[in-house]
Formats: sequence, C-alpha cells, structure tokens
Amino acid sequence: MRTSERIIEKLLLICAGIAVLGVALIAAFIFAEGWPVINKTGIMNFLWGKVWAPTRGVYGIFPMILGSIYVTLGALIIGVPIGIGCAVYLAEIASPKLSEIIKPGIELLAGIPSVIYGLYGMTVIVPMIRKVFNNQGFSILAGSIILAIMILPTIINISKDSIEAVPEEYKEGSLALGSSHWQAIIRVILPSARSGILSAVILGMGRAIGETMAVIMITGNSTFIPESILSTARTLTGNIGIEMGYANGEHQKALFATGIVLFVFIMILNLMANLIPKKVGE
Amino acid sequence: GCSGQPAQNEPTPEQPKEPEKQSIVINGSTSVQPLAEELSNAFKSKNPNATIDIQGGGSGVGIKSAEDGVVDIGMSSRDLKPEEKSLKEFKIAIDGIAVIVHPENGVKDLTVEQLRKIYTGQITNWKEVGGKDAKITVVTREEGSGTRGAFIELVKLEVTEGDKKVDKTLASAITQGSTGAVMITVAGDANAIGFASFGSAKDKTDIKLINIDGAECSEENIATGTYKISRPFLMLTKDEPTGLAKAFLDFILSAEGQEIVAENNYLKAVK
Amino acid sequence: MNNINSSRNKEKIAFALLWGFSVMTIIILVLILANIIINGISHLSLGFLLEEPRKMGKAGGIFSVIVSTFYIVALSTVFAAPLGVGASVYLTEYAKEGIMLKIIRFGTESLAGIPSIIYGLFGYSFFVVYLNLKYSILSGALTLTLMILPTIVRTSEEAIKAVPKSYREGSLALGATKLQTIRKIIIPTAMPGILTGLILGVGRVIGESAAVIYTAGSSLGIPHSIFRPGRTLSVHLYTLASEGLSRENTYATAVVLIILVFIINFVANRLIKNIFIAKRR
Amino acid sequence: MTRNYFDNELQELKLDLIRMSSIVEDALSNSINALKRQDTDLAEKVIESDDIVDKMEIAIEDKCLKLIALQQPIAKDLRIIATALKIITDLERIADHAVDIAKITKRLSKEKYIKELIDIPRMAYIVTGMVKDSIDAYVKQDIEKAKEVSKRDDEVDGLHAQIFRELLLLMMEDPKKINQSTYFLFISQYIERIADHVTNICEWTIYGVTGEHIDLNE
Amino acid sequence: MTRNYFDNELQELKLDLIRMSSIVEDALSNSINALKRQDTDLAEKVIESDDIVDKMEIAIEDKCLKLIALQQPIAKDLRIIATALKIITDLERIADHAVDIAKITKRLSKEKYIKELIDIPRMAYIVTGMVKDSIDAYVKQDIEKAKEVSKRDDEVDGLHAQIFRELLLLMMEDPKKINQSTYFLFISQYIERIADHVTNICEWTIYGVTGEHIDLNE
Amino acid sequence: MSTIKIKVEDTNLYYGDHQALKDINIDIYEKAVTALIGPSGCGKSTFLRCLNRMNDLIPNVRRNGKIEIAGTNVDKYDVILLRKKVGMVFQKPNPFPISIYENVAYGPRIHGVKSKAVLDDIVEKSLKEAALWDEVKDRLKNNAIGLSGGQQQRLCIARTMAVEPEVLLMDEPTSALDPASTMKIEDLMEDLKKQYTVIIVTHNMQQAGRISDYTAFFLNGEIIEYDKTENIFYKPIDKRTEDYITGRFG
Amino acid sequence: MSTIKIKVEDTNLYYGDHQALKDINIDIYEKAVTALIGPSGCGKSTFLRCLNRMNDLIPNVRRNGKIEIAGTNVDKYDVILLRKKVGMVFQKPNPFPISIYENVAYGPRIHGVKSKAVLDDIVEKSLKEAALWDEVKDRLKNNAIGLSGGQQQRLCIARTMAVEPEVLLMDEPTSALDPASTMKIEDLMEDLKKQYTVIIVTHNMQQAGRISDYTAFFLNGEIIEYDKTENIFYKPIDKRTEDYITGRFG
Ligand SMILES: Nc1ncnc2c1ncn2[C@@H]1O[C@H](COP(=O)(O)OP(=O)(O)OP(=O)(O)O)[C@@H](O)[C@H]1O
Ligand SMILES: Nc1ncnc2c1ncn2[C@@H]1O[C@H](COP(=O)(O)OP(=O)(O)OP(=O)(O)O)[C@@H](O)[C@H]1O
Ligand SMILES: [Mg+2]
Ligand SMILES: [Mg+2]
Ligand SMILES: O=P([O-])([O-])[O-]
Repeated sequence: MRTSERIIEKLLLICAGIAVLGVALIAAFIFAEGWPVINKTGIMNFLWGKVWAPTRGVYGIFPMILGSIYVTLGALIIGVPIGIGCAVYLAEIASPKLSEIIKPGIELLAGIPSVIYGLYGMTVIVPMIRKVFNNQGFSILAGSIILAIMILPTIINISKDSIEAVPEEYKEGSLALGSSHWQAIIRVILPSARSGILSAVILGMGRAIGETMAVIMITGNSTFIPESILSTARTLTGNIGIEMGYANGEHQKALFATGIVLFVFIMILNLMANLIPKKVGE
Repeated sequence: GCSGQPAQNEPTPEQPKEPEKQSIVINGSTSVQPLAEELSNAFKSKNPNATIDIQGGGSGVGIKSAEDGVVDIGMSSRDLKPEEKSLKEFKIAIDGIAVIVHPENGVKDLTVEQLRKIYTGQITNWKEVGGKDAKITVVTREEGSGTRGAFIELVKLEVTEGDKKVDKTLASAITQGSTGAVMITVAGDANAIGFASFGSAKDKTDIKLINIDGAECSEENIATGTYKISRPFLMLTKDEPTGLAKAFLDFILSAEGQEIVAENNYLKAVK
Repeated sequence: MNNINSSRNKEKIAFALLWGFSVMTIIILVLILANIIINGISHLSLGFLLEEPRKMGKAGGIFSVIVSTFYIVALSTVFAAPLGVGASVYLTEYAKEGIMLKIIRFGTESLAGIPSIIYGLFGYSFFVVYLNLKYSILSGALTLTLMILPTIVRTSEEAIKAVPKSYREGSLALGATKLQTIRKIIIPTAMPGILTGLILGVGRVIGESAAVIYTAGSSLGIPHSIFRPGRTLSVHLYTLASEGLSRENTYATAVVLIILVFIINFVANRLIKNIFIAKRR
Repeated sequence: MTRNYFDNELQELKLDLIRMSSIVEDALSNSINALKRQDTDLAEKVIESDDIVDKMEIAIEDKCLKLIALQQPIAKDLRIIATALKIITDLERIADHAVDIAKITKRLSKEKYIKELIDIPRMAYIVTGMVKDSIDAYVKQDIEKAKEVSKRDDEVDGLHAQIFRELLLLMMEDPKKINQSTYFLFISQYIERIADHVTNICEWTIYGVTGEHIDLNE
Repeated sequence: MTRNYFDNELQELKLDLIRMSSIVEDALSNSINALKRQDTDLAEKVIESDDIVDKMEIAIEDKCLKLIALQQPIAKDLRIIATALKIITDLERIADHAVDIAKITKRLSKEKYIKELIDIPRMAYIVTGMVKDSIDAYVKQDIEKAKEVSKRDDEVDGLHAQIFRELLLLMMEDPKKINQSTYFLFISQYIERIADHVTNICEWTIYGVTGEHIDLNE
Repeated sequence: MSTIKIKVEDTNLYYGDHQALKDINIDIYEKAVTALIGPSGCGKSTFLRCLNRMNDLIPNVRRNGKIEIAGTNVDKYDVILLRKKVGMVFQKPNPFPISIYENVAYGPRIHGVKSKAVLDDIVEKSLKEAALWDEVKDRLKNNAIGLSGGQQQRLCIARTMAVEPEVLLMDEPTSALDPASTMKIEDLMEDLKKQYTVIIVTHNMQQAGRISDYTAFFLNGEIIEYDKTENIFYKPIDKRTEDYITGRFG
Repeated sequence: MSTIKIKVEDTNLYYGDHQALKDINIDIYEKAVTALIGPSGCGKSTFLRCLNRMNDLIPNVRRNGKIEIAGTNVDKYDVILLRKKVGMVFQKPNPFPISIYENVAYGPRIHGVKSKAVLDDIVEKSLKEAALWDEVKDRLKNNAIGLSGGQQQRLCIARTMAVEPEVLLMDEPTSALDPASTMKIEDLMEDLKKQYTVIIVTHNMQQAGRISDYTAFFLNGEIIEYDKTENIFYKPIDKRTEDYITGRFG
C-alpha cells in the first residue's frame, strides 16, 4: 500500500477511536466527579437511601431510582402496545398510500424536540390529569403518557422496519397454506420480527430513562417514594437536571454520582440490546 | 430565576484584550437575574460599548464565584452568612417572598406557624386552615435555591438536630426548578400553595398572594418588616469594584437604577 | 368451517384494534402540533425572528437565540461530519474483525445510548471546566459533536455498507487502489445516506436542551465569538416554558422549532428518496 | 438431473434392445428353418415380423432421441444412447436380410433343392448366436465379449467363401441348378452381411464404453 | 445458447455431409466406370477412397455426438443432427457397395465381358444422381425433393429385375458365363441396395424436417 | 393420467390496464407434472397464482373466465379452503424461522389440529413424503433456517403436504438451489406426481424436459402450445415454441 | 490457440487452516475460453482470484507455488498493474451507479487518462467490443443502473475491456441473468476469445460445453481433469469427472 493511503488509514482510525475515547472520557469524568460522594455516603446508603437532602449532605437516590423505573415502565406499558400495533398496521395492513401519509407523521413525532413535549405535557396533560383525578396533576402518569408518546416513533419505526424485513415469502408461505392474514401476522411475522421488536422496546426504554427536560416539566420532582401512579416523582435525570443549576460543591458531585447510576443503567440496557440476536432465526 | 447553569468555578467568557475592560460577567441567583438583565439593558443603552454577560447559577454560585474572583460580580438572593462576610456587598433591592395560592382559594391569611406546618406536612388539608375540604398541594423550590434557602430560614423549616440543620420540608412536595415554574404550578392547581419572589409574583393575576400573620404582601409591608418573609438582593464583588463593574454598580445604586428596581416590583434598597 | 369463521372474526377485531392504535398515534401528533401552532402562530412574525429578546425573553424576539442555534449547529456539524464519516469509513472499509473493531463498535453504540443529560454533565466537567473552555458555543458544540457522532457514524456506516461489495470488487479488479475506490465509488454512492445522517444529527442538535444548557450556557446575548456563551432555541424554549415568562413567546418559539424540524425532516426524506430513485433508474 | 429416472430409462432402453434383438434372432433362425424345411408359413411369419422390427426400430429411435432431447445426456450416457441408435439400424438390416431369405424360401418352396442344405444353416446358426451375443455384450457393456463375438465373423466369411465356390461348381455342372444356386448364393451373402452387421454392433458397443472407434474387421 | 456458433456448426455439418456424399458419388461412378472400362487402377482408387469415407463417417459422427454433448440441441436442431447420424451410415454403406463393385471389377479385369454393359451403368447412373439429390434434399431440408428422389427407386428396381432375368438366361445358355454373371448379379443387387439406402436418406430427411417417420418404399 | 384436475376456460387477467393473461384455455391432468415455460414476464407466475387465488392479494387485479379445480369454480371456494387444497411452493425456499417440526405442523395447526399425537404423525408422514425425514428426524426441534437450501425447499414441500393438498403449485422451486439439491427435488417430483397434480414453473428448459409429462409454453400472456412434454421438446408445432426452446428467441 | 498465457505450478492455497487449492498445475492457453467447472466450494473462485490476486484482500490467505501470467510471476507484478492486465467480471453484474459513460471511463481515468477525446474513443471502442454500443450509444449519460441485467453485465465487460486487459476472468457471469441475456453474453464470448484469454467459472454444464475450448474440472481444491472441452464432455477420463458432468455426483 502506498504511504499516502497508510496515513489516511491512520487518520480514519483516529476518527473511529474518538468514539471510544468519548465513552472512556465520559465514564472517567462522570466517575471521577461522582464517585467520591458515593464512596463517602456508602454505595448502599446512596442507592437505597430514601432521603435526598443535598444541602445537608444526605444523598439517598432510592426515590429517584424508583421514579425512573415507574415512569419508564408506565411509558412502556402505554407505548409498547400502541407502538407495535401501529407498526403492524403500517407494515401489514395499511394501504401503501395511507402508510405513505402516516410515515412522515411518525418521523415528525420523532423529530419534535423533547422540550416541546414537556411544554405540551405541562400545559395539557398535567391539567387534564388534575381535572380527572382531582389531584396535583404532576405525576408519574403524566410523565408516562408523555414519554410513551416520545418513545412511540422509536418503537414504531424499529418494529415496523423489522416487520418489513420479515421476508414477504414468510407471509406468502403462510397464506398459501390457507392461513388468515391475522394468523400469518401472529404466528409467523411477529415471531420472525421478535428480536427487532425487542430491540425497539429496549431502545425505547433507553430513551425513556434518559429523557430529562420533558420529565422535569411534568412529574413534579418530589424526592419521596411514590405511592401510586398518581404520585409525583423525580427521576434520575430529573434529579440532575433540576438541581444542576443550583448545586455546587459536594451537592454538585452528588449529582454526578446520580449520573453514574444513570450511566450504569443505560450501559446495562445497551448490553441487553446488543445481546439480542440481530438476525431472524438463530 | 432561570434554571441556569451549574455553579462552581468561573464560567467566564474570554476577555477582550483591550486595556479598558469593556466586558464584565455576572452570575449567581436566578431570582436576581431578571432584575440584573433589566438593569444591564438600561445601562447598555447608555454605554453602547459595554458588554455584560449575565448567567444564572443560583445564589450559592454567585457567592462562591465572587469569592474566587472568577466573575466580576456575583448575585445572591439571601443574606450572607457570617463566613461569607469578607465580600464587598451591595444591596441593590429588597424582595419579599410571596406565599401564593390559586386565586379561587378561599384562604387569605396564614400564620408563619401554619405555613411551617403545611410545609412540614402537619397540616395537609385546607379546611384545617379555614379553607374548603381539599388536600393541600405543596410546591417548593429545589435544594440549593436561594429562595428556598431564605424561605425555610424565615419560616423556620430548618431545625437543628444535633450539630446539623435539617430541612424539614415535605419530601413529597412538588419541586420546581424556578420561580416561574412554581407560579405556573400554583396557577394551575386550585389546591396548591407555593412561594416565589414578590417582584415576580406581584403582577400575576392567576395567583393570589397570601397575608402572612395578617400582613399583606406589599412593598410597604415588606419595607417596614410587617410582612415577615423577605430577603435582600445582593451584588457581590471580591474587592472594591473598578472600571465597568464599578460603573455598573454605581448605575444600579443611582436614583435612575433604583427607579428601575422599583419598576420591577422590588423595593428600592436606596431610598 | 367454524374454524375458518372464528379466525375471520378474530382477524376483524384485531385489525380494528390495530387501526385504532394507528389513528391514535396520528391524532396525538395532530393534537400536539395543533396545540403548539394554534397558540403560537399568531405571535410569529418577521419581527419576532429578527428582534433581540428583551426582559429574559418575556418580550422581544429570538434573534440572538437563532444566531446561537446557528453557531452551535454549524460548528458541531463541522466537527462531527468529518469525524463521523471518517470513522464510518474506517469501520466499514479498514477495520478487521477483531477486538479493536468490537471495542470501537461498543464505543459508538454506547455513545448512542447515553442520555443527553450525561453529555451535559460530561461536557460541563470536561470542556467547560477541565479544558477551561467555559460556557461557550465551543463547549456546547464539542459536547453535541460527541453526542451526534454515533448518529452520523451509524447512518454513514449503514449507507457505506449498503454500497454493494460488488462495487468495491469491481473497482479493485480494474486496478483501482483502495483509497481511489473509497473516494470515487463508495463515498459518492453512499452520499445520500451520509447526508441523511448529518441532517438527522443536525435535527438532534437543534432539539437538544439538556446537554446544551450546561455547556453553552443560557446567556441571551448574541455570541460574538465561539468562545462566548449563547442560548439555543431549545434552551430558550425550555426557559420560557418553565419560567412561564411569556406564553406567547413560548409558543411562538415552539412553532419556530417545529418548523425547523419540519424542514429538516423534509430534506432528509428527499435525500432518502433520492437514494432510491438513483437505485431504481 | 433426475438420475433415478434417467437410469431407469437407460435400463428400459437396453431391455428394448434385447427385445428387438430377440425378435431379430427369431426371424433369422425362423428364416433358415423355413428355408430348410421349405415351410412357406414360417417364411411368411418372418416376413410379417419385419413390420414389428421396423416399428421397434422407430420406437427405440424415438425413445433415444426423446431421451436426448429431454435428459440431455453427456459423456457415457450419451454414448450409450448414440450406440443404441446405431445398433438398431444394424438389427433392422439383419431383420431385412432374414426377410430376404424368407422371400427366397417362398420363391423356392415348390422346387426340390439341388442339394441338402448343410453349410448355410450352419453359417446361419453361428450368425444367430453372434447376434444374440453382440446384444448381450452391449447390454453388459462387455468389451471383451464384443471382441470375441466379432472374431467369429472369420468363420462365417470362410463358410461363405466355401459355399460360393461350391455353388459355382454346382451351377457349372448343371445349368438347371443355376436358378436355385444364385438364390443360395444370395442367401449366403446375406448371412455373411449379417455377420458384418454383428461386427458393427460389436464395434459400437466398444465405442459406447470407451469412446474409441476401432475396426474389428482387421 | 450461442445460437450463432451453433448455427455455424450445423452449417458446417451439412457441408461435411455434402463433402462425404460427393466422395461417395465419385466412388460410385468411378466404380461403374472402372467396371465398364475394366480399369483396375480406377477400381483401386475406389477401394482406397473407402478409407476416406469411413474416416469421414467417424468424423461426422463424432462431430454430431459432440454437438449433442456440448450444445444439447432439442427439437429440430436435434433431429437435424440425428438425421445426419443416420444418413452417414447409409452413405458409408453406399461407399461399401461401390467398393464391392470395384473389387469385382478387379476380379474380372482379365476376362472379356460376356456382354456389353449397358443396363448396369444406366442403373448406376440413375442411382448416382439419386445419391446426390438425396443429400441435396437433406441440406435444403426439401421434403418434396426427397419424395421425388425416392420415387426413382422404382425405375432402379425395374432395371434390377430385368438384369436379373437377363443374366439368369445368359447363365443357362452358357455355363461358362456363370461366373461372370453371378458377379454382375451381385453388382446389380448392390446398386439396387444403394437405391434403397438413398430411399432411407430421403426418409430421414423428411423425418428431420417433420419429425414424422414415413415409408417411402410403399 | 388422463383425468382432468384443473380446467381453465377463457380466462383473462389484468393488472390495472396491463393484460397479463390472454384467453387462457387449458386442461391440467391429475397425477402428472405439468411444466409452464416461457420467457420472463409471459405470465407463468400470474397463471399459477390464479389457481390458489394468491393474486387476490394484489390490488387492481381483474380476472374473468372460469377456473375449475376438481370440478368447482375457484371463485366459489372459500379462499382458505382453496389454498389448503392447492398448495404452493415458492422460488426461494421460505421455511418459517421456527423449528422444523413447527414448520410442518404449522398448516395443520392453523386448520385446527390440536392433538400432539396427530401432529406428530402428520409431521413424520409429510417429511417422509418430501424425502426429508431421514435427514432431519434427529433434529426436528432445530430451527429450520439452519437447513441447507435444498433441505429448506423440501421442508417447504413437506409443509405443503401437511395440509393434504390435491394440487401442488411450484414457482421455479429450484432456481435458487445448487445442482445437487435441484436433483433431489427433481427426483422427489417423480414421486409426488403419483399422488398429486403438480404444476411447475421453470426457466430451465432441461428441467422441464426431464421432469414433466405435459408442458405449456406461455408467451405474452398466451398459451402458445400445450402438449406432452416429449412432443414439445422433440416436435413442437408452433414456430415460436421451437424458437424459444432452442434458444433462438428474442 | 496453443500459446500458453497462464502457467500455474504446484500452487496450494490456504484460508487459515483450510486448504482450498491443492497442488494446482495448469497451463491456460491464449485466445481460448477455458471453463472451470466443479461442485460448489471446490475452489473455482479461489483459483480465479489467485490470478488477479483479489485473494490478497482476504486476511489469513496463504499461497505458495508459482503463477505466471505472460511469463511473469504474479507476485512480481505491481498488483494494480496485474489487475489492469487481468480483468475480472463478476457473478452479479456490478456496474457503478454512475452513467454508462463514466462506468467505462472509470478504469482509464484511475489509470491516468484525462483527455476527453481519448476517453470518448476508449468508451466507444470498449462498448463496441462488448456488443453494447448500439443499444446504449444514445444514452451514454444515463445511469447504468437503468440497464437490464444482461446489458449491465455487458457493460461490466466493456468496463473491463476499457483498461485493455490481456486476460479476462469471469466468475459465473451469467448465473444471475435470464436465458436471453445469457445467450448474448455467450455469443459475445465467442468474439472475445479472438483477442483475449478468457477463463470462466460456471455451474452450468451446458454452458461450459457450449462456449469453452478447454475445461478444467475442480474437486475439493484439486484439478481432477483438464482437457479440451469436447473430450471432457464426451469422453472424460476420470470417473469423477464423468459422474459430475452427468449429474451422478453427490
Ligand atoms: N403485481 C403486479 N402488478 C402489475 N403488473 C404485474 C404484477 N405482477 C406481474 N405483473 C406483470 O404481469 C406480467 C406477467 O408477470 P409474471 O410474474 O406472471 O411473469 P412470469 O412469467 O412469472 O415471469 P418470470 O419468469 O420473470 O417470473 C409481466 O408483464 C409483469 O410485469
Ligand atoms: N474468505 C474465505 N475464508 C475462508 N474460507 C473460504 C473463503 N472463501 C472461500 N473459502 C473456502 O474455500 C473453499 C473454496 O471456495 P471457493 O469460493 O473458491 O469455491 P467455488 O468453487 O468458487 O464455489 P462456488 O461454486 O460455490 O462459488 C470453500 O470450502 C470455501 O468455504
Ligand atoms: Mg414468475
Ligand atoms: Mg465461486
Ligand atoms: O435562584 P435563587 O434566587 O433561588 O438562588
């Protein structure tokens, strides 16, 4: 190989390396900043501690962990069936024309900045819940609804792609054996698209857990262990987002420590997504 | 206040290299920030060459940054603690902390004691304080906020337990990241109670200001101390201000500057 | 034939349900857009776009915010595009299967999954504090560069991978060098896909607030250099919304954001279509 | 290619050849027997059987060509079929010669033979065996046997020469015997020709197996 | 399929057949001329040319089979090749008969002929024309011509019968003429057989074009 | 071999404005292999898909004329029943990405067979019919995707057998396979025709020659010639048929 | 036809531990078509890719022995020069998604031809050689993807011609094409061999028979038999060759 080609290859390697470097740096800085607080508090106290009072040095993020889990689960429970249903409808049932109309809509849904979802949640969803349940409105439910909407495009698009990636032959094969279309969907198409749908759900979950601004605007951010889906709650991201502006010193480090937990959460999800087999079959 | 940026250190933009400093950076309390913006706009219209960057950060940040000298001026929305007293402090305004409820809320008066009980969860229903039978929605600011700091101090939500001061605020209280968010929350919830900078809250029609211990929340009562929950807005410098910083501070404290303070519903610090 | 009838009935019910879900999704979209646009469109004017904000954005327009947004978008694209495309070329064309490739791939995939707030934390502690770039357009752009890198790498990688192996072999078999092949065949063929990736990246930059607010700051002035802080549209919208400063300006800003997203989607779609048109012709 | 099917077809083809050759053999020995016994009925039968042989030739030929058209055989498969195509031509000629003999038989049926027929039947007997064995060699793809069979042609040629001389003498002795003698002369020549056809069959068989043309006459 | 190539090969094959047939025609007319003129050299030439014909037969056969193996023709393409395969067998037989005639010529070269040869050359002349025309019909795939050619066989048969009777008479008249007469008898029969082969060629030609077997003898 | 299983009369088919089948008339015989040949786009697949009404899936398809299978008009059948009766094997082997067993059991299951024992029997019988049993009997639980192309195609045939069809449609079933697998499938077809009516589309002239009893030559949506295969391949009547099969076409 | 263009001696090739070519010895003749046949995986493509060193692209490939093209060892060539000299056409037509003109001009351009006039000439000449000129001369600016499969393959041949190779390697060049296009390519090959040394891999026995002058039969990485095509197809010597070509294999 010629020298110029070699040099360029090395340059390209550096480009590629930056991604790794990025992750390493992110991990390093978040850990460097946050670890001392966890260390000082004790990892168990930090994770299971039920009181968050940073101004007097009490850092327990259990409520936020629960908050994240509740809000995310809620979003999945609402978003996954709708998302997958919509994906199935678009990929299998809708006429190409209809599909062609709906598709950009879903892309738009994906492109809308999270702040706008937050705005909408704050001005529409929260008051609605307040009215219906006669409570404060800010709640896990509100967060879940908005997050469900936010992860819909992720779930719809990836599921739809993986359903569409199921070879047409499977469907024809099933129909040719005398199955109904719905039988073909349930028994052949969805199982074949299973791994894609699963990664759609996991990616949606990642998006839900990671969302910050919209959540801050609608869940109420209280630092207690939520009692029901109508309770207010603070998520891990919310905890960082809402206090980062005012924190300093150890308080700020405690927020980085929250970041560590979030980071680990996300990494576990990433690993899970990676473990899902990519191809139909094996 | 604006949600603003994290505190610590000196997020100071690079200084132009001219000898006469035409640019200063201010950060700190987000409650003071809107007022500071107004003042700086007025100042800049008179001194077109001047650049003033105003960042949020919170009172704590303002105090620390000023101490570290990484900003030209720090802002605080609460009194300095004794250990912070080394700073040059300029009281530019006085702000009440208005306790706010939904306009339809029947309750008009609360005592500091009732307020304390509400915020610690001892009183949970409006009927206990003379209102209708409804659960109280408590709204507070986040930990670290100067407004919250002043409020818990004034309402005595802070109790000393052993050698520590413990903030007894209800953990289930809705926590909002800014004055505006608190107001929006209260405006939207008939059963909510919250607190916010008087200057920001005064003109709002979708919230109602509560009398504390019988005193109406007004400039007058705040000025006289009849209304008990108030705090100063401070501008802080490490050393004697010079150059543009001095010019700006002078402008603020001038009659013209103080007029702007008043226009913005804060009490003039300099009569 | 009971069997057939019952499966027919099940089918009908199921399809109705799925139809309902799809309609619901679209209704949601329409509701959100309608809510934002109805509330905001009347306050949108040329003046709003060209005036500087006053009173913390309570009054005035969003000119400085648009300028800051433009800076951040331009800068992060300028950083991320060569990096991302370069990385994807390396990954697809040079990297050999092995631990190295696995690590890099894990790196990009992880980057893609990390929530923006973590980028915010990192950007703050690394660019703002550690590299002492302070709150600045530059800090924000660098942080966002990292954040959109995986999007660009992935889409470019897909686009490059979609270039049939046969093109490479065809070119090499004619005696072209690897670099010639990449430059003359692979990149041009993958270009629409790469551009789509870039545009999606731009979309993310425009929509992002959590990562920007802690790195580029929220100063409302027009940034006169990339070393000065600035406030992007998203951050501005977040501030306006959560402060409840001005309902009108909040919604008007939201409409501007949505229109931007609209345009970006449109352009990306056109590019995607072009890929197919080129293939079909 | 559906080998099973094709292999079956090849087998079938060989059976057809055996069937055809056995009819030809019968025709040949019947023609000689008819000649010996002056049995016109038998001679008639031989003449009639020619029709069957002709039909069989066409049928086998069709089968071969259709096999080629449909199965597109190559290498040995093709050679086996090509060989069959050639062999049936020879078999058909042999049958024709049997008919020729039968026709002469009918013509001479009313006459008393000028001599007892000994050498001609002997020659015919040898040749009939050759026909059978040559087909056997083909079916078994047995080169050695094919070579052995073709060697017997020498004996036939010898007998033919002897008969020729004898008959010439007879004719010269007694002009009355000329008519019959010429016929016997023809018959002897027919049988000799049949042996030549058998040699051809043997050559084809060897060609089918090896792909080499060899001349077994030398 | 590379039609151009294949079509060229088919053309080539036809040319080969024409070449072979012209050699065969020459052999045939030479053999008769040699007979007439008692020209042993010419007869020798005819005998030698058989070798060429045999080789040509094998060569064409090989070409046909290789064409089948390599090009895998079907339908008419295949029939044309199959027909060629059959026709060369007939041509080769015709050449053999020419050799037979030449051999007799050599044997009789020292004798004075018992009669002037008129009918035999006439018959041979007709048959030579038939050979040429039959191949022409094949090459042109001309069914009508093939049918016409095969009709001339009747004339040949008639001549043969006439010659047969004449010679029998001759022999009976004079036993010394027996020897020569038998030979002339054989020659006449050979020529008659050649005409039969020509009829076969015509039948094949028709088969090649139509795919139908017809019997032109009836 | 002479019972007529499928009777197609005066059938025309249009994709929108484009007429893909023109006045098709053909009788297809029971227990025989009928090959459909013709240049690309001549309508072979379209014709095949008329027989089990797979064309119903395509919008804007119009068909007229009469198609009878076993004496009943296809349009009179419930389409699910029709497709059960008229099995189809596709060009690319398309086993479902589930176990071998489940692939074969799929059809019976959707048609309501629940009993494990019955299913076991069907699976074994079908796999045997498709000459695959011996190769897979020890790994019925393995995913079908793991099979080789040829095995997959035989699995698809077995899957079709499992619903006990009477007619078997095959659209270029070996075009995606290597020669050895092709041979196996062709051998299998010899057996299948003992029980089923088999219709196969093929581009491979040799294949049509080797395996079919009847051959129909399609051109531009018309049937140009339909006859016993040997006749088509040795003595076609129509010049176009001859040109096509000898490669002189186009 | 009897000049030796390519001489391969004692060549072995390993993919890691797997030996894909075993002791290959073969002389390939100039201006003739040599066909490589053999079952899947026997090493045909591997052998072909040795000749223009496309195997260099694959990691862990080891090769020994000597391969000479036009008298020079391939390892002594600059690989770029070698590939210029030894053109390759692939199984699936792979025109670049640029204009027809640019496709053909690509090779000359990368080898430094800049003049528009020269390029025009090369393009025209190459397209003519590939028997495509008449079909495309009016739409040289159109994207090559718009051509039919057969045209695309001829374009690829033209593209290869444009760099003036001496040897043309074709790895199953018609397996992705319909019969009519295949015919065109086969006809073209008749012409090409007048100028070039052509080596073609094919799975299609008939094709090998039809178009090649020499045939090499590969099995498990070895050359079992190499001879004139007519001999291989009519009188193969090795039983395995015969079994393979008659379909008795495996
Ligand atoms: N879904 C469709 N919509 C419109 N036209 C179609 C459709 N399917 C096929 N056609 C057209 O109908 C004609 C017949 O197509 P069909 O698929 O039956 O051909 P085929 O003979 O099977 O060809 P091939 O050998 O390429 O598979 C073609 O002209 C084709 O373009
Ligand atoms: N890149 C590779 N790495 C490892 N093994 C390989 C590689 N390429 C081919 N092989 C192996 O080398 C052997 C020969 O492969 P090759 O592709 O040359 O076969 P082929 O004869 O061209 O087969 P086909 O007809 O399927 O194209 C096979 O066993 C194959 O699995
Ligand atoms: Mg088709
Ligand atoms: Mg290969
Ligand atoms: O922003 P604060 O004034 O609450 O510190």
